[in-house]
Amino acid sequence: MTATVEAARATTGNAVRPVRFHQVGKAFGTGKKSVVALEGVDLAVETGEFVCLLGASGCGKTTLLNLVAGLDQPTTGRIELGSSRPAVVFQEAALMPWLTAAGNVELPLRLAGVPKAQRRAKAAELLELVRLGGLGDKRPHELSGGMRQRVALARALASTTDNTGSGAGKPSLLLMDEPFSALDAITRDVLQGELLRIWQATGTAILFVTHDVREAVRLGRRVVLLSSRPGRVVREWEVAGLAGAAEAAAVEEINAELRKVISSHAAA
Amino acid sequence: MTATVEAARATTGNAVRPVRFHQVGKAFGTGKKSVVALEGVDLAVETGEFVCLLGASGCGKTTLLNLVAGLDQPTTGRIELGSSRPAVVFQEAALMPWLTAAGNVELPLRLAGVPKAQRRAKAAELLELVRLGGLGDKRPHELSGGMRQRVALARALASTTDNTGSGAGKPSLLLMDEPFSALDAITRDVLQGELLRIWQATGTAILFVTHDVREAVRLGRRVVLLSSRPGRVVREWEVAGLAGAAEAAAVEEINAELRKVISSHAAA
Amino acid sequence: SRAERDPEPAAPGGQGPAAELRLGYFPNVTHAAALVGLDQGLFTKDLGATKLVPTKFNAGPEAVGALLGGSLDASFIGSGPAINAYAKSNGEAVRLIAGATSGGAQLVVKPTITKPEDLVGKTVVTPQLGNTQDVSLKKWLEEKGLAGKVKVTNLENAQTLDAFKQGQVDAAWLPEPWSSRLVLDAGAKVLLDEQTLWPDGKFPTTVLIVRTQFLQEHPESVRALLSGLVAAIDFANKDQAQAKTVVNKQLKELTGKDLKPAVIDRAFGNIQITADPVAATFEQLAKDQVTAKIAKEAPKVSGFADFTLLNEVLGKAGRPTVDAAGLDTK
Amino acid sequence: MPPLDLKDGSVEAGLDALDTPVNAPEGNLLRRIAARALPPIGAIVLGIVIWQVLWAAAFWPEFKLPAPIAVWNLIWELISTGKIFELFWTSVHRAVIGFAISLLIAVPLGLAIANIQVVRRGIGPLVSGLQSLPSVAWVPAAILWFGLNDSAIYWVVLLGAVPSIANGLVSGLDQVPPILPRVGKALGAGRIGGIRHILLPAALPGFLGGLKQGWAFSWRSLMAAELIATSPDLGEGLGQYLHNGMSLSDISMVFAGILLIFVVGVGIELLVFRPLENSVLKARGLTASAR
Amino acid sequence: MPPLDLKDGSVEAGLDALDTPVNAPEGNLLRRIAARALPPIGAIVLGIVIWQVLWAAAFWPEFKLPAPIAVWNLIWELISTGKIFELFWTSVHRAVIGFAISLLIAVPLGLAIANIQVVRRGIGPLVSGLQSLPSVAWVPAAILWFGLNDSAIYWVVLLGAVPSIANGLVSGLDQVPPILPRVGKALGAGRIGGIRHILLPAALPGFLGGLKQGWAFSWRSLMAAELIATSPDLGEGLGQYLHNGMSLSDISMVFAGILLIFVVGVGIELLVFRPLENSVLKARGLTASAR
Ligand SMILES: Nc1ncnc2c1ncn2[C@@H]1O[C@H](COP(=O)(O)OP(=O)(O)OP(=O)(O)O)[C@@H](O)[C@H]1O
Ligand SMILES: Nc1ncnc2c1ncn2[C@@H]1O[C@H](COP(=O)(O)OP(=O)(O)OP(=O)(O)O)[C@@H](O)[C@H]1O
Ligand SMILES: [Mg+2]
Ligand SMILES: [Mg+2]
Repeated sequence: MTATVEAARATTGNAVRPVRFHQVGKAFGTGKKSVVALEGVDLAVETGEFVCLLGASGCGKTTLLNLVAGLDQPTTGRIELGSSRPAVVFQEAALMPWLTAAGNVELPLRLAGVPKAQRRAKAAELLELVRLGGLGDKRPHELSGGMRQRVALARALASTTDNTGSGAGKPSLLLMDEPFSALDAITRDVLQGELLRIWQATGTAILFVTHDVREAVRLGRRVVLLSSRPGRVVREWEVAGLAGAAEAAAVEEINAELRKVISSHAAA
Repeated sequence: MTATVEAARATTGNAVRPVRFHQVGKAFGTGKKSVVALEGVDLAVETGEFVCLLGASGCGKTTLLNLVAGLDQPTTGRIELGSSRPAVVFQEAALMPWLTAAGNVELPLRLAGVPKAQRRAKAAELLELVRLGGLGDKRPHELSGGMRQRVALARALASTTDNTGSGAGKPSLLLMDEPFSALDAITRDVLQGELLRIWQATGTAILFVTHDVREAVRLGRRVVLLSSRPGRVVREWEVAGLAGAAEAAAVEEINAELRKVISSHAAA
Repeated sequence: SRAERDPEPAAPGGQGPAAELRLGYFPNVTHAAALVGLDQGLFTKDLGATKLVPTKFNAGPEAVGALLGGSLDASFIGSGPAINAYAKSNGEAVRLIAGATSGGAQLVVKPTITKPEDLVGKTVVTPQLGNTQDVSLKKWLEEKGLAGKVKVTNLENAQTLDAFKQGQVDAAWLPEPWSSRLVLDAGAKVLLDEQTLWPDGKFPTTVLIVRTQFLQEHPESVRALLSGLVAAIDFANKDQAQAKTVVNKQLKELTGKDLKPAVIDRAFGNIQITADPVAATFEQLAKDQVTAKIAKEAPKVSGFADFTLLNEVLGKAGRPTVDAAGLDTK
Repeated sequence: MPPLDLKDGSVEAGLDALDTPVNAPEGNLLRRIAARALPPIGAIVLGIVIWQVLWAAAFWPEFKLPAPIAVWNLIWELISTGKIFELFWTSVHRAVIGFAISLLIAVPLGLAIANIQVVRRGIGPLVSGLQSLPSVAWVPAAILWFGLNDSAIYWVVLLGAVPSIANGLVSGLDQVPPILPRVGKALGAGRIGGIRHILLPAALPGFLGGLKQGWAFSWRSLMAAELIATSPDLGEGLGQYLHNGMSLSDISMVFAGILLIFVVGVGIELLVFRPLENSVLKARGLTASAR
Repeated sequence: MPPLDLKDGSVEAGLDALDTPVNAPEGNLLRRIAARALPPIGAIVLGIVIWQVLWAAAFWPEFKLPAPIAVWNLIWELISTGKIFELFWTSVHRAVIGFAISLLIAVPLGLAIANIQVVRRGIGPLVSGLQSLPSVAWVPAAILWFGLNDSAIYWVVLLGAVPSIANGLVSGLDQVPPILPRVGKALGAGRIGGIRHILLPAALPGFLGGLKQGWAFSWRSLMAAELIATSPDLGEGLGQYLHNGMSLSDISMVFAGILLIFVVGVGIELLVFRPLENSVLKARGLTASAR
């Protein structure tokens, strides 16, 4: 079997990459009814890099993140994971319904054995960060869609803070699956800013799925475009530090390419 | 008790309005822990009108739609519902996990007693419309987030077609809660176009929640802005037929107002 | 193949009086001797330091299980289950040491039935598969050539009464006090008294058995128990009226309900309270199991009885000893 | 859910009034208890009335359907002699202990069956097979193996309750949306942490149903086990009382026994399972009132 | 889930090869059946080996633990005389009929309890109380009311199974995410349509667990009911066979009876509930393998 995940340090050259895909493929099901979600994907995220993943709906972005997070196994190819356990923001909020908002944010800290007082403080701080201060004692079913998404975001941020134990010394990695899709423009702006701040402050690498080309260009240092059925890397753009007209041009170009990819699929 | 819902024809003046709010308020819970989601909301949707609802995350948009759909009762005020049963696209896809995609789309038709062959054809057609042709036999858990959202959209469209029986003669109404949030730009464009086409063809009134000001201005004839905690109607804009610079200006203005509303809330 | 393991070697000569003696009995008229002995404190009188733990059972098989499982030392029990206990443990686990009641079983029928032939096609009830009455009925039917022509049903006594009242059952072969209850409460007639089938009208209804190991280890305690039994039997036979009152009082205490005076009178009239287990009948009882098609071969009962202690006690009390009729040798 | 019980209040009364809705006072505990207790009491009273009417109509002879008053007299006798406490205490404390032990055995068993494929295939069907064995079947073996003591009784109870609780847990675990354990894994939950913090709480609503069934099984098994024997060591429980009624062919006593057992069943449901269930469902927004 | 069973194949072999993954042939039915059947058989064989060893070690006297071969001889005799079919048929057909009737009664009852607040409060606790009544408690009343026939047996079975199934359904319904009935309502489902098309299918995974428990209850109640009476009119079922063994103090026969009842339990689980459960869970992506 060629599909393996190496959790050991992957040293290609002499850089420790948080994650590297070697011709990774993923199919669901077997036989006639199988769906090939990803095929021959080569992708690497450098330490501290902010990579945005774009692609049509259903092209395999979530599948790719799941592979990185170790929640699924590739059917072909190989994934080298150099980072400590990646933190994940899932596409659905997927909050634990029996825990309050604060309890959900505390959960990864509890699993890591952080003492109670510290956990509390951290959770309160993170809820404040996602603009949910004072709502820590609400249950998931009492929150609006966007609020839930923000709690999930805070929870993922809480789980990145584990840089002790087995994760010590390894680069950290944050996987985010459309984390801002249910947020209004203003909240989104604020959180984008926070995310960039956290990224710069901690040096964590981020793999960020979005549908908003503008957001991808604004946040990412690199934008990766996936094709549909099967998902493959079509093209990449370096977009670090673009602003004003250059940014607009990049958005324009990526949009055009996206359109091309999607329509070619629709035609096929 | 002043909170009532009149499902009878509400004839104010001589126009039959699909829905009209009279000083509607909605609070969750009782006593100290109660949350006031909506307060003193006056809002009417005219027959065949396309109204977009904007507001910060957690301001009460979903609550408002639930009230219109009759899934919740207002705590104060009065709602006049002049339309036949409104069709709803929920914020979560909320597909029935035991039904295939096609089965989900067929469900409202089945509940309305449409014969099998007709149901099949209609479901296939609607799935084609949301660009999911050929995926009708997939189960919800085999679909990506965006695909699920599109199935939910198709399902809601299927449920609008009931214009017989008790709904006969009444204006129809479509409630949509961020239906395109999980879609890539291109698919979203296509579906926005389709939605406008359906709207024009059927003359159904639409109440459309979105976070994307651009989308609101593009689709809506009127844009309504809700404030947060409690949700009240802050301002309305007529945006029918705007294009080019006028459209950009409207977007700019609404964005500024939204920012003001949200920051004033944050300050409070 | 099974490892050989000797049954625990019993210390010859015993180990002195036991710390406690766990005695099983049923709240039933046929256990009158046990009820009287318990009520009057006759068993404890001679037991001395040995603590008596009376344990109430509802059915024979459970008492047999408790004896075989070693959580009961002695028990009053019907003769059928007693034979089963001996046979199923390959003649190891238990010994028959005394009788308690003899007689007291009748075939009662609907008034419309007047002769055995009338039973053809009818439903006849016995209390339990393989118990004394069940075997007796089946053997009797066999002898009358009625086997297979009569529906034999096993039903708990209490429910037999109800079913008989309802007319769902046409006849029943029951021990006391149930035959009396059917006669007095439900208008049944006696077609046959089992006494007429046995020589001298004697057959064992309730007997006392003891765990072999207990008997070997604590003969003093068993002797004390037996002297209590003999005293209880004396008590019951000397003053029947008093005995009836005592039995009824015990029944009330144990089950929350007593019997009607008429029922207890009639029941007492049909039983004999005696220490003689009528050992001579056991060979026949075992053979009857085959006739009744309960067993394929007759259970071996030789070596079952051990009346040494009983006869010692009876002798001391100046009463006639009982005859083992060869049942005490293998 | 019935619409919130609001007092009439004009909206113009001021916006502040809306911040804390003018609701029926929450503190009216009496009323809430009444709302809880009245319906079952009403149902019971109705039942007794029907019974009395049927009896008075002499539709059936008395030995088929006893008079309510006769049954009540029996129960009253038990109460006035204080015997009822012995009956309740003997049975209930045994059932609780048996249930607690069953829980300790069944939870690891259920977790293993639900999570380990080989165990599920190998042991799973056997556990269901065990569950289908009537308690009385174990009585002879229990007496032989354990003797006439509480161990035998607990053995019978365990064999009744463990498979049921384990199966209930498996069914609860099977319904956990797979995304939750995945999230747990992504948040760094190990094998044990995942079970403790994700799987068990997630399975709780389904598991509670299983617990209820498990309790019913253990209680019923206990009733069967109590028929074995009564001795000073064992004490007399409800099962024995019922059996006495049965062996005396005394329908009033049978009814009294059934009623007492029934009362315990209803009591445990109202005092233990109902509040537990309500709080679990409410915390997750699963209350029927949400519908 | 173990990683998909792929044959080694170089990725360079061409992209077309990937479109239909080179999997272990699905048609290998034999292997899949073996994978299903082996673990339980293995567990059973292990159990028998332990039994034989315990027996051979003469750890207990033979009347406490019968020889496996003695029990097998009894079973073999039943098989060779064909009597086993009578036993199975009598019991299983009664259980199936009783279960089916219970289902018809329990489903509306469960729906009413779960959906109507007054019924939940009034009847709910009583149903749980009924569930805690041992089946034997009903035997005297059943004979009195129905007589010595199948009706009495079905009555006992119903009283055992109905509350259990109803409670299982309630617990399944309580776990339905409230969004689903809301969606149903928004899609135009009425009272009946909502139950038929939304509530019942949504509650199915939880309900299946309840059904399993209900089956166990009805089967066990049947075994208790069959003890009522042995009579040619009623036919002899497994319960009677077991009871006869107990009456005769024949531990081998008791073991044979237990084994036969156990076999039926395992069989029903493997042939009915397991496939049902698997298909329901799989269709909803709730398989344990998804974890
Ligand atoms: N468990 C599964 N079983 C079968 N097919 C699946 C499964 N999960 C995903 N797929 C299929 O894999 C493809 C990719 O799905 P994925 O969720 O990765 O898309 P995505 O890029 O995240 O889309 P979106 O932007 O809509 O979330 C889709 O065609 C989907 O139908
Ligand atoms: N069932 C509930 N119980 C208690 N509070 C609730 C409940 N449902 C909603 N709320 C509260 O009501 C407010 C409005 O919620 P709503 O879901 O309407 O927001 P929204 O405008 O749809 O937000 P978003 O854009 O994030 O979806 C929020 O503060 C939320 O916490
Ligand atoms: Mg996705
Ligand atoms: Mg919302």
